[in-house]
Order: sequence, then C-alpha cells, then structure tokens
Amino acid sequence: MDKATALDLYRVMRTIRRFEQRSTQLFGENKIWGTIHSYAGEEAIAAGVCAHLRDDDWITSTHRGHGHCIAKRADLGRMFAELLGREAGYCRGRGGSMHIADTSKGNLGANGIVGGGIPIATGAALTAKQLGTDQVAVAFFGDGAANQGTFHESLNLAAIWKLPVLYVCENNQYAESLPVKRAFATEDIAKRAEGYGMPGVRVDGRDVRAVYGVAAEAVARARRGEGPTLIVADSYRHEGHYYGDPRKYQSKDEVEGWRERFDPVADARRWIAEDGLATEAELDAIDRKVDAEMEKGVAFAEASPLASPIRIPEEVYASH
Amino acid sequence: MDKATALDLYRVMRTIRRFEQRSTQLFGENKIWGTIHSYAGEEAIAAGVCAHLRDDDWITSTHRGHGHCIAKRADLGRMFAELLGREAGYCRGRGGSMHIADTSKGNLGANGIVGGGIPIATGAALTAKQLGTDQVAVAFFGDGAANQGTFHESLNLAAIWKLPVLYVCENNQYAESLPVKRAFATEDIAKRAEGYGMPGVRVDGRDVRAVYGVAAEAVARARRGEGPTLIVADSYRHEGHYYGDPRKYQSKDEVEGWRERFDPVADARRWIAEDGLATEAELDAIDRKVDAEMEKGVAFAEASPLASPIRIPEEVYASH
Amino acid sequence: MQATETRTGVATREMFYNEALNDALRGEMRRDDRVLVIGEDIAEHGGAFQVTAGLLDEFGPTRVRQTPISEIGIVGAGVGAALTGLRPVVELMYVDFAGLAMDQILNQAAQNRFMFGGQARVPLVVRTQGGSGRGNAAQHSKSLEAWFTHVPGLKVVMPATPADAKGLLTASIRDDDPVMFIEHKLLYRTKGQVPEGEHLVPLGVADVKRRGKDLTIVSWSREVLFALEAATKLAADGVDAEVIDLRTLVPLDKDAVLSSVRRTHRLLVLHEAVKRGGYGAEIAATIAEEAFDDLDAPPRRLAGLETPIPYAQHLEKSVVPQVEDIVRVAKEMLS
Amino acid sequence: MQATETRTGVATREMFYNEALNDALRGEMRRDDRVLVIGEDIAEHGGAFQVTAGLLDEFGPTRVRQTPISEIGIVGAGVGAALTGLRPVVELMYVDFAGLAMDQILNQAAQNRFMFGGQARVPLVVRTQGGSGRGNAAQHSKSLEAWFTHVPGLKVVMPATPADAKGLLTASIRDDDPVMFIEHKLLYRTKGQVPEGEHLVPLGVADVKRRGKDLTIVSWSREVLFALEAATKLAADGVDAEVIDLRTLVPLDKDAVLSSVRRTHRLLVLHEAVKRGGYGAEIAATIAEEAFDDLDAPPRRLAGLETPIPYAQHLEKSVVPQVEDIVRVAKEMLS
Ligand SMILES: Cc1ncc(C[n+]2csc(CCOP(=O)(O)OP(=O)(O)O)c2C)c(N)n1
Ligand SMILES: Cc1ncc(C[n+]2csc(CCOP(=O)(O)OP(=O)(O)O)c2C)c(N)n1
Ligand SMILES: [Mg+2]
Ligand SMILES: [Mg+2]
Repeated sequence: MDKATALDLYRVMRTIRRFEQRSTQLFGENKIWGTIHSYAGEEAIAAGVCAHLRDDDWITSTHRGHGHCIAKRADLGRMFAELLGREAGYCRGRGGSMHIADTSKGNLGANGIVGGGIPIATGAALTAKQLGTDQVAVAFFGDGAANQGTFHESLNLAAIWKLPVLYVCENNQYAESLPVKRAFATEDIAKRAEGYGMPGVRVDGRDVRAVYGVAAEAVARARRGEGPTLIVADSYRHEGHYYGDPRKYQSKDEVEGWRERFDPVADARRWIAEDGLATEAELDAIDRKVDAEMEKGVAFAEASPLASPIRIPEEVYASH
Repeated sequence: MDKATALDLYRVMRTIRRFEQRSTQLFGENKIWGTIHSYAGEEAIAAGVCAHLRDDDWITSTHRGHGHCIAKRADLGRMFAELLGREAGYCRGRGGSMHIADTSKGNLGANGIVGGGIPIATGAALTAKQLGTDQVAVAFFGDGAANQGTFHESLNLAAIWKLPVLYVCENNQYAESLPVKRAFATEDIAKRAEGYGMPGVRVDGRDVRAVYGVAAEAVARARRGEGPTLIVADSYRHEGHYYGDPRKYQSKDEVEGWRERFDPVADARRWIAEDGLATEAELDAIDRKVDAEMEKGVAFAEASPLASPIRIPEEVYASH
Repeated sequence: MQATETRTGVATREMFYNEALNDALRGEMRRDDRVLVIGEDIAEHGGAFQVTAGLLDEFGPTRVRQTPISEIGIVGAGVGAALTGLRPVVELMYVDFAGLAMDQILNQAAQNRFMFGGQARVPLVVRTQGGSGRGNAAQHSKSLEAWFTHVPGLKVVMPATPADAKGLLTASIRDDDPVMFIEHKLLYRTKGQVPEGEHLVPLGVADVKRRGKDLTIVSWSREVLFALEAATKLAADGVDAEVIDLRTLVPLDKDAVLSSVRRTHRLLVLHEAVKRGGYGAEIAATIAEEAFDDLDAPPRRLAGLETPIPYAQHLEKSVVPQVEDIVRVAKEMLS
Repeated sequence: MQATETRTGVATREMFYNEALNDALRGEMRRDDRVLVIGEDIAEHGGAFQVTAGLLDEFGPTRVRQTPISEIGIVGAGVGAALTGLRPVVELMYVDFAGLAMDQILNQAAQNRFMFGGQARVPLVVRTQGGSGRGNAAQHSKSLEAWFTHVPGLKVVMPATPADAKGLLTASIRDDDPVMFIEHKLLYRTKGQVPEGEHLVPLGVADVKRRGKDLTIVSWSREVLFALEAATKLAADGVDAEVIDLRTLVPLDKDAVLSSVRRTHRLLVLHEAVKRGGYGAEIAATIAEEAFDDLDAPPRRLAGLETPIPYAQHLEKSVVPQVEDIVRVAKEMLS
C-alpha cells in the first residue's frame, strides 16, 4: 500500500474514532437528544470500503452510521449540527443521528430500521445499471440485519439482475444484546452468498488493508458489470449498543478490556510506522489536524441556530 | 418399499390427480367462484411427505393446496363443499380453495400469501418443542416463496432453535409466469440451507419413492429433536398457474406435451406393476374406488346447503 | 373502439380501465426513459390484470422488470431507484400484500424527504389493486387505502373511471412524491371514453360526477359507480343526489366536499373498505367539524362490515355496500 | 414501594408502568405454562424498556425466547404457536416496525378464525410501544393504532396508567383473539398505585378518568395524562371537562362516549397519532352520526400534525398536542 492511501485510511479512521468520542462527550453533556450508537472499533470497514467510492457512488447506512458518513466525506460541522438539532445540520435537525444523509456525496442516509437500507442500495444500483453508468452502490449493515427478510430478497434480486452493488455486513459480534453465536446456527455468514449465486467474502474487519483489498476487487467487479458481492467483515463493537447501555449481557472482561485488544485504529498506526510509510511525528500531525477539525466542527454546530419550525406540507411533500 | 405403503402412496396421488381434474371440471361449469390452482404433476411431494405424518403433526400449505389437504387425509366431500361455497365446507364457504384448513388433521391451512405459511409452521414446531412432544410441522411452499423474506427469517429461527420442522420447497419450475431460471442466480435452491446451518436435500419430486425416503429421514430427525431440514423437490406444474391461465410464457410444446412427459402418478403405476407390488387389476380397482369416492364427494357438496349468512362479531372474534 | 371527438375538442376513444392504465404507462415510458415498471408477472403475462400487456414487447426486459416474489425487496428497490434518478412504477399485485412491503412505504419512501431535511425526493408510484367481488377471499380482496392516508408523505389515488385512471396515473408518474395508486379489480373491465394522447388529471381535485341538490354522496373507486346507479334510482323516487368522486384521497379536495354539503345539507360517505377506521370517518369528521351548522341531518357512513371478506359469492356481496343499501340509507337521511 | 390498601380493600403498590407490565407477564407466566415471551433484546437486557426484566432468571431461555432481528418471522412464529396451543406474547420493539410484520398480523392472525370458518383461534398478544418524545425521530416515534383498528379480527389496547397496564395486559393474554397491545415510551416511567396479585381490566370498557359537565375529552395512551392536566387548568378557568380514557380502541366502548356527550354536549377527541386517518375520526364521526342532536358544538379533533416526527427536542413537541393546545381548543369550543 502506498503512503498516501495508508495515511488517508488512517486519517479517516482516526476521524471516525474521534467523532465518536466527541459525540459521546456531547451526549454526556446533555447536548444530544435521542440516542447515539458508536461505531468505535469498526472504523476499518467504512474507511476501507469507501476509499474506493466516488462522490457519485451511493451508500446506504445504518443506525450506527457516523462512520459511513465520515468515510463518505461528510462535513463534520454539519454532522455535529445535526446531532445538536441545528438548522445547519444535514437534515436541518429533523433527522438526528439515525438519519443523517448527504445526498451530495451519495450518502442515501442512515436508517433506523435494521435492514431498511439494503433494498434501497439495491435500487440505487438498479439506477446505475439502467442508466448505463459505472456507478456502484454499497449497503452497509450489521450482523443482525443479515437475518432480516430485506437481506434475502435484495441479495437475490441483485444476483439475478447482476447489479453493481456491494453488501457489506459488519459483524460486530452483537445485535443489541444478542451475540452472533445465538443469532446464527452457522459460523460463516458469507456462505449465504452461495445461496444467491454471488461471491461471498469473509474478511478481517480489524485490518483496514484487508478490507481495502477485498473492497477493491468487489467494486471493480461491480463497475465491470459483473454483479454484486457479499462481504462479511469480522469486527467488534467497542461500546455498548447505544450510549448508556448497561451491557448486562457482557462479561466484565469484555466491557473493560476488549476495546484495547481489538483496535483497528491503533493497529493502523502501528503497521504504518512499522512498514516505514510514515513516522510517528507525521501520524501525530494527522491526529492533531483531525482533532482540530473536530473542534472546529463542534464549535460550528454549537454556534449555529436551532432548527427552524416545521413547515407543512412543503417539508413533507415535494410537490403540493 | 412394501406393498401397503406403495399402494397407499399411489392411492393418495391418484386421489389428488382426480380431485384436480374434477374441480377443474366444476370450475368450467361455473360452479366454483374465485380461482383454483391445480396441483397436478406435483402429487408425489405431498403424498411422499405426508405419509410420515400423524394427525397431530402440523402442516401449512399454499394457494396450490388441494394436494396437501388430501395427503393430510381431509374429507373430499367437505373440500368440494368448500369450493362450492357450502355450509358443510371446511371453512363454511368463508375460505374457498385458497384457505382450506382442517385443524382436526393438523392442517393449519392453505395460504393465499406466498410464503405466508412458512413462519406459521415454524411457530407450530415451536409449540411441539415447548410442550416437549414429538410432533413435527411441515411447511409446504413453492420455488417462488423461497425468495420471500419469510423463508429466510423462518429458516434461520428454526435452525438456531433446532425446531422440529421440515421446509418443503416444491420447485415446479414456475412462480406464475416467472421460470425459476430467471428467479434464481443459482442452480440448487437446497444450497441455501447451508447458510442457515441446516441440512438441505434436493430430491426428484417426480419419484414418490425418493420423496418418501428423504422425508422419512427428515421427519425422524425432527422427532429426535435434531432440528429442521430443507427439502427441495424438483417437480413440474401440469397446468397453467391458475385455471384459465393463457400460458403465454410457455412454448406450445410445453403446454401440450409436458404433462405426459412428467407424470408422477403414471410413474408410480408403472413401477408398482414392474416391481410386482400389485397387478394392473389391483391398481385399476384403486382407481375405481378413488373415482367413486370423488363422485360421492361432489354429490355430497352439490346437495348440501349454501353457506349461511355471516354473523358479526362472533365469526370474527372468538371472545366478544 | 374508434376515436371520437368530445365537445371540448379532445379526441377520445372508448377503452377499458386497464387499457387506459396501459395507455398511461406506455405514454410515460415513451416520454421519459427514466420511467420503468417493476413487478411480479408483469412481462410476458402482462400483469395479473393485463395493465402492463405489451410493454415488454415495446420496451424490453430492462424497462419491464419482472421480479421474483419479494415484495419488500422490490418496493425497496423502487425507493432506492427513485432516490437516485429513476421514476419507477412498482406493481404490488394485490393491496393485501402491502403488509409485506409496508416498511419501505411507511418508514422509507414516505419519510425520506422530511427526515433528510429536504435533500431527497422519491418519485415512486406503487400501483396496486384492491377490493372484493371476484371470489378471491380474505387475502386478496381488501381495501386498505385508509392506512396510506394516515402516513404523511404519501399521496393516495383511487380512480373510478378509465379517463381518470389514465389522467391520474400520468400525473402520479410525473409527481415527485411517492404515490399509492390503487385500482379496483372489478373496474378493469369497465369501459369509458378516454382522451387520446397526453392526458393529465391533477392530484387533489375531486370530480362531481353527478350534480344534485338533496344530499351529497362522497365516494371513490368502484363505489362511485354504485353511487351513480343509486342516484339514478333515487331520482326516480324524487331524490336528487350529488355524487362526488374524490379521486385522490391525499391530497384531499376538502373544498369540493364542503361546498357541496353547504348546498345539499346532507352528507353520506360511501366506501368499500371496512367502516371502522376507514377514510370515510375522516371525511365525515372533517365535515362535522367544519360544516356543522350547514348539516340538516347527521353525517352518515356506509361502508364495509367489520369482517374479512368471505369467499362464497352470495356472502361476498353481503359485506360491502350494494346499490340497494345506498338507496335505503339515502332515503333514511331524507325522511 | 410499599403495599397499601385501597378503599375497595384490594392491596395496591406504587409501581412504574413498566413494572406493572412486568408484573402482569410474570403473573401470567406463573399461572399458565403455555404463556411465553418472544422478542428481540428481551432476555439478559430485559427489553428495550425493561418490561421483561428478570423474566429470564425466573423462567429460563425457553420461555423467554430472545430472537434475531426478524420481525415477520417472529410474529409469524407467534401466530403458528398460538394456533397450536401456546399463548405467546411477542414483543415488537417499536410499533414503527409493524410495517415489517404486518402481513402476519393482517392476513394471518386477524383472519385465521373467520377465514377457516371458525376452526381456529389465535390467542396471540403483540406487545409493542409507540409515540414520540424521546428524540428517536421519524422511524421510532409513530403512533399507528389506527391501522390496527381498521383490521377486523384484531383487538387494540392502549393503557394510560400502570394499573390499567397490568389489568389490560393480563386480560389480553387470557383473551382468545389476537391483541395489539400498544404501550407508550413516555409512560414507562410514570407511576401509580397498582393492585397486587391477580388484576384484570376487561377489554372494551372505557374509564372515566375525570368527571365533568362542560365537555367530553376522549383520549387514550399518553394523551390521557395531558388531558387530565389540561382539565385541571381548565377547572381553574371555570371549565369542567370530563376525561374519558378509552383504554381499548377495539372493542370500543361506544356507550361510554355517547352517554358522556349526551350530558356535556361537546366532544373533543385527542390523540398523538396523525390526525388524518386517525382513530379520532372514527370517534368523532360515530358521535356526529349517533348523537348529532345532542351536540351543542361541532365535534373537534386535536391530534398529530401531518408530518413524520422530527428529531430535535423543540421540534418534536411542536407536532403533537401539548397541554396548552388542549386548553386552547377546549376554550374555543365553549366560547
Ligand atoms: C427493524 C428493526 N428491528 C429492531 C430494531 C431495534 N434495533 C436497533 S439496532 C438493533 C441491533 C442491530 O444489530 P446489527 O444489525 O448487528 O447492527 P449493530 O447495532 O450491531 O451495528 C436493533 C435490534 C430496529 N431499529 N429495527
Ligand atoms: C405475497 C404474495 N405475492 C404475490 C402473490 C401472487 N401469486 C400467487 S401464486 C404466485 C406464484 C407462486 O409461486 P410458487 O411459490 O413457486 O408457487 P406455485 O404457484 O408455483 O405453486 C404469485 C406470485 C401472492 N399470492 N402473494
Ligand atoms: Mg451487530
Ligand atoms: Mg412454483
């Protein structure tokens, strides 16, 4: 991997991690309403996949969507503004954490319905195919979503129509309090791909290089018109399911120790340095830059006006 | 296979075939309202599977449900009465062809929703497991239903809970006008089982001996508490999707010739005679008996009074 | 079926309701490459009610996308396609199957625009059909429009005549919002004069299908035809009924109903859907609230009984309003 | 939380609404082995709102069946289990997810009895919760009861107080029909006195939560609490409002509403769900029809605005009726 790519992946991952820390902090300060779900621990997946996407490629995301949003190059200030219910937010305070979309960058939105984005990405891929472009679509979703009917119907549809779409299953070992071991009677979710007649790849979602490699091939395949791929990335969720989750279903060891033992961001820092792609100082500089941008984003959001009152019907209907 | 079993399988298949001929005839005489879907060509599946079921084992059926009903030992007169909208019908004329149920024999009903019966059979299997009985449940459904979300969610649930259930996919090559080749990007639907962690078996649905054998093993497995099995039976639909289907999507050869080329009932007759299990005369006697019972059933239905007026709320609510 | 001229100078042709819908689809698919139809059984077979007949031949399999039986998958693909530049018309074979696809309608299509702060639009049409009368029993005979009217972000269209079917489908396809377009299985083989060429009926405009002064019957879809029949019978008995066809339930042409009731002073809302929780309640409650002093009699609703639809022919008719029922209730209201 | 005696001699204890529900589940699971709970996140975690807390410890994983995220699969399994001898209580974590499971509710559970000519019964409870007020935005804040009321075969229960929550859930579990039992996310941490031991509130009986003579406010679920607050404020201004809590929308206690309106001559229906197509229309239309001459003012509805629920806290409140809105409308009705 070349230096620029490696550093960019690192920067994206580091940004995601910092964003989650910062928004958790804001939540603790009672500045965020509703719920937030931290993507910490899973950064390598969004970063590794989205590195191959152009602004006119589409993604659909999940309730745990901050990472996808950032990897798809969203503006941090507007993201924070959304979380704080400000008019400058991506959804003008209407959506909040679970619904951030950025259509200008091809992000068709986070989704509060588990599995809800999978058919939508499939439809976006249909658009690309129909209009004869080389755009691709990516559906990000969790291990939990892989047991939804939408997963099944969409993968079959994409396979028979050879749609340019990647189904990226982020196996973070849990769906809320349910461990994957109790949600599947099979070890390897990627095996499901065979039942639809598409390639299924299992990848170490801790290693951004591995994700990057697997995604490269799947995106290229999609752009070549050869159809969809299912990628299952083994990963780990550092935090509880949501901010404040008492995590009664996990051991003390897991709650306290695992985020150190499974850290894709720290890993990336390590191999970048070890492979001589960048010095510690260069990496520190990236960290500082990321942190500064984060604070700029928070400051922007905090200074910006509250969301404006809702206008009906014009906000609900496009033509009225 | 012993003589009694062979002849019983033959009798059931022959009954189903004749029932479909007779109801088609009644439809042509404008005595049946709505739609009917003929099971002709697929008799070996219902017969071969249900031969292993007791009256306290459950099945869920489909819009193409007459065969399952008969194989689960329903009364022909009450079936015809239902088709003719009579009070003596299984559903007192409320249900019609697409909703015949016979709970006294464990038939939880035909279903007009493709894939709608799959979760219901799963729930019945849950009852058996919960109450610690050795009952089993069977979900019959078509190739088309295998692309419904209910299929996916139910098979996964049954696999993780090790429920005593058989999922019997009747691949009759079409879902309405859509040939399986265009509905699946994979050759072998049974492969999907692996993705759920359950055994998947593909069987020649034309050969009742083969179906009988595969079902024996799956039912035994379920009764032993070892969990679900997916059985995919390759078969062929003799008629159009429904009575009156113009079959524009099929070749002339297929419409005219295929029902002779793929005939599980004629096959059974042949091997029973060839294997010396019964003489032609014995088989003819069965045919005559079946035909006589059929006419008795039709006569019963035609002589019985029309369905009584609907009483609300007592027919809609059990407690009111 | 030959072309004729109406008084307004527009050429019309007699067509069946399903032909009129076909005409609209064909016209829009010719006009705009981004329009495509997606659904089960819609290609060679031409759709369960022949609405898409012949489209495969003209537009080929990429624009006439026949799908496996995967309701939420295909409606969801429609949402995604609509969000990214196509104008899909997804066919849900029976409205009864909406329960399978509802999440994509309710939580995605209807809400994307609002939820994303105005970034998105979803020019999706979900064509479907409902109603009883063909012996299809409880899972293929429902009328579920009330559900969709209760979902902000959706438009709900239910044409009663071939001309309206064509004009409203054309308008729905050109509309930038998700539209639930609900046909009636017993209207497909009804005939009427239909304007040739481009024909648009705007969403949100009711049609007074019969003028009258004694009472206002508000209805939609197939029951409009029943109302007209009843009005003819009532006229013979000296009762002059006005029949308003809402055509689109959302947006609702409230003014049309209000101004009629202000003249006739009596309101009967008529629909096939189950009465309890039906859209008739919305109309009656709205008029009771906004035209209370204009009413000379309690607003009435005549609608489906509180039961699933039975199979047998004689039973099926007994649970949804028939012409005689309308005549009876109208007379009660005037006595 | 200590036991106290009420005037009627029944021991009561102060409980949160979610504790009262838990008490009902525990009581029924102890009483009847066939009762089991099925749902997502209901085991170790105790449910998203802690309604099933502790049940795993007492009853073990076979009777507290935590499932993957497969809404139609688990509701359908509940239907099958109910048809064959169990009495399942399936938890649908948010009513917003009903769109995924709706087919099994609409076409199977609700219709099996009728469709099969009376052979079947479906003693299934689908417990779910809805409503806004926690910043969960458009996909986790809906009020969809109107949909269920429109489905013959379903019962619809929406308790507003801890005591009713316990009594109605117990009755729902013992009922032989499918019941949609809809809680409200902002009621879980409200407190009230709850009878100890077996406590049943029959389905279909409304509760007059406040007597009054000037107008009748009909409501259910969380808005009942708003109505009571508003009534207190109105009393200070000399307006004496009666507050009826329907508790069960189906079966509907129509007589309770009718007899109240016949005394007060004014009706205000209040609910959080979107007004258009909401169940308030059913109540208002019914009363307009059946008590027209008793009404001294048009029947009014105060309900959610025609929009998905927004996220931001200040916006969220702006789209559903607040106490001040009720006070304002009530005063308008009396002026
Ligand atoms: C349809 C639906 N069912 C249930 C929920 C509640 N819920 C929110 S997140 C979640 C777990 C999702 O698990 P997974 O797909 O693995 O994603 P993760 O949270 O692990 O990223 C659940 C059950 C929901 N939002 N939508
Ligand atoms: C949910 C649903 N979608 C569509 C239909 C319309 N429909 C009835 S039968 C059928 C084809 C079913 O195909 P398959 O499952 O293979 O069964 P087969 O008819 O071949 O026995 C379709 C699409 C339906 N009844 N239910
Ligand atoms: Mg997960
Ligand atoms: Mg088939």
